[in-house]
Amino acid sequence: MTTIIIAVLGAIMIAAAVLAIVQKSLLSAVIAAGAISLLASLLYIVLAAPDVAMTEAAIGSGLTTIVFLFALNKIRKEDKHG
Amino acid sequence: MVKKIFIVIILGFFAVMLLPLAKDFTPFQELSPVAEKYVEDGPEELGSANLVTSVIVTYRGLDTLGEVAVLFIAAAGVGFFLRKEEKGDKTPKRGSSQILQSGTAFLFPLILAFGVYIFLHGHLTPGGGFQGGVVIASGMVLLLLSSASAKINENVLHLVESLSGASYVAIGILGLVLATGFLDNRFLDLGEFGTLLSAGAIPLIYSFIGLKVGAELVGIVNNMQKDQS
Amino acid sequence: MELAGAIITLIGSIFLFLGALGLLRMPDIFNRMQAGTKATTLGSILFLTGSAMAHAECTCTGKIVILILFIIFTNPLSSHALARAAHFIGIPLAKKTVKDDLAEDEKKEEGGQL
Amino acid sequence: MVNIIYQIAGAIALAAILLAFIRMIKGPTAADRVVALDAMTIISISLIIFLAATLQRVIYIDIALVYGLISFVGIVAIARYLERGI
Repeated sequence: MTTIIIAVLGAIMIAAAVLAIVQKSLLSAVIAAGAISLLASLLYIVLAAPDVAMTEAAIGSGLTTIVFLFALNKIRKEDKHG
Repeated sequence: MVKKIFIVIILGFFAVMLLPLAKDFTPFQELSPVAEKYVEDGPEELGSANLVTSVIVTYRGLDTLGEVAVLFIAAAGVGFFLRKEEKGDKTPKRGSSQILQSGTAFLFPLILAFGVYIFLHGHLTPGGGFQGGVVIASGMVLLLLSSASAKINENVLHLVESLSGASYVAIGILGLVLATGFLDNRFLDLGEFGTLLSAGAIPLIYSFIGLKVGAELVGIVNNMQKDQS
Repeated sequence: MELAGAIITLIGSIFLFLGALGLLRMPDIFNRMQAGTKATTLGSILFLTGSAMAHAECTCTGKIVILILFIIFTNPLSSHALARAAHFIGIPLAKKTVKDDLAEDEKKEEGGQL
Repeated sequence: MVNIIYQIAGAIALAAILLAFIRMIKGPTAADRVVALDAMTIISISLIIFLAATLQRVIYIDIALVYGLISFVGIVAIARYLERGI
């Protein structure tokens, strides 16, 4: 059972990482990075590392996304001003 | 096209190189001597139900102090480089909806209380000071998102950060004086194993770590938000 | 009791699966949002309730109740914010759509102000 | 009997994550991808509880609590970015 879960989650993680690289839109890449962190947290639970999983859950779900978004917002504004 | 073929060749080269490593991998079946000592003596020596916590806070407490210092330097760097001269040409932002504002007013205290729960129960659950601080910072981020005019009092932030950092070091020195070493948690009563008021000074140390990490992360996010003209 | 809990868990997981399937099959973003948030909310609530019933020996019922309350509080907020953003950036509706009340209301309001 | 039904439920939830991820790959706009991420988060909360019950560790529920309370902050942030609010 755990082997199947690890295989499925790992495959989805690799696919999400490829998606984050291939995407033209930067926002989509940020979203794919969020998905990677979500799946990594699940994988840490399966591998019996709850402390690491909790850290990944707390940081990956909120803070990294918003830091990326602040940077993207700044780029967008400077593009518009020329 | 040539570039892509080149990339595929390099990737294949890496795969061939790393394949023996994956094939010959055998997981460790027994613990190293240091880990064995921690596992055998840790619970009764320090009274913490979560062994990882006792390693992070006490046995390797000095490393944690260093990590918190690194985070402090990162926050200071963000504050230094994003220090903003007023430009004045603010682009108008779309206000948030009434539903989001009411929901934030309801959820914000809940998130703060949950963060406090996480770092107070660091010796019983997988949580700890760092996770609790991040949860508190997420609550503050929600506050900043819900209303554009929300201001965070930076003086309070700096006060909390400095006081908790100083208290953390002071507790470490207290352990040096009253018990056997720096950041030793046994100068307080160890209490009953597995309850909230146990494991000596570990809940106290984790509270200060949580407050310090939370204040630093809120400071980083606040600086970045002020930078969005 | 345990069998009932397992069956409720199974029903919840089927709701989760149908929600994900709706997310995949629906024609435009608002329909997808409706499948991807409503069905999965109900599914996860059923899943958690069933888990608490099937494993009555563990002392986790209180935490699971709190978790269900958290899901009920936070999930509508996120989907509301998403739907509002999708409306404002002007993602087109599916071709089969027959009525857009919000757009009509906004038009009426502008007419009233003028 | 109970265990078999429970494991089938977990397998179906895992398949649901896979389906939601396919929408994330396909999704024509970024908003579609955020909806898929939201659904994946909710499904993964259920999966964490499933793992906690299967591996018999009560403390794993705390991680699900963190996801239940914090995950929507990221979604709200992306939504506010899309509508030019931050």
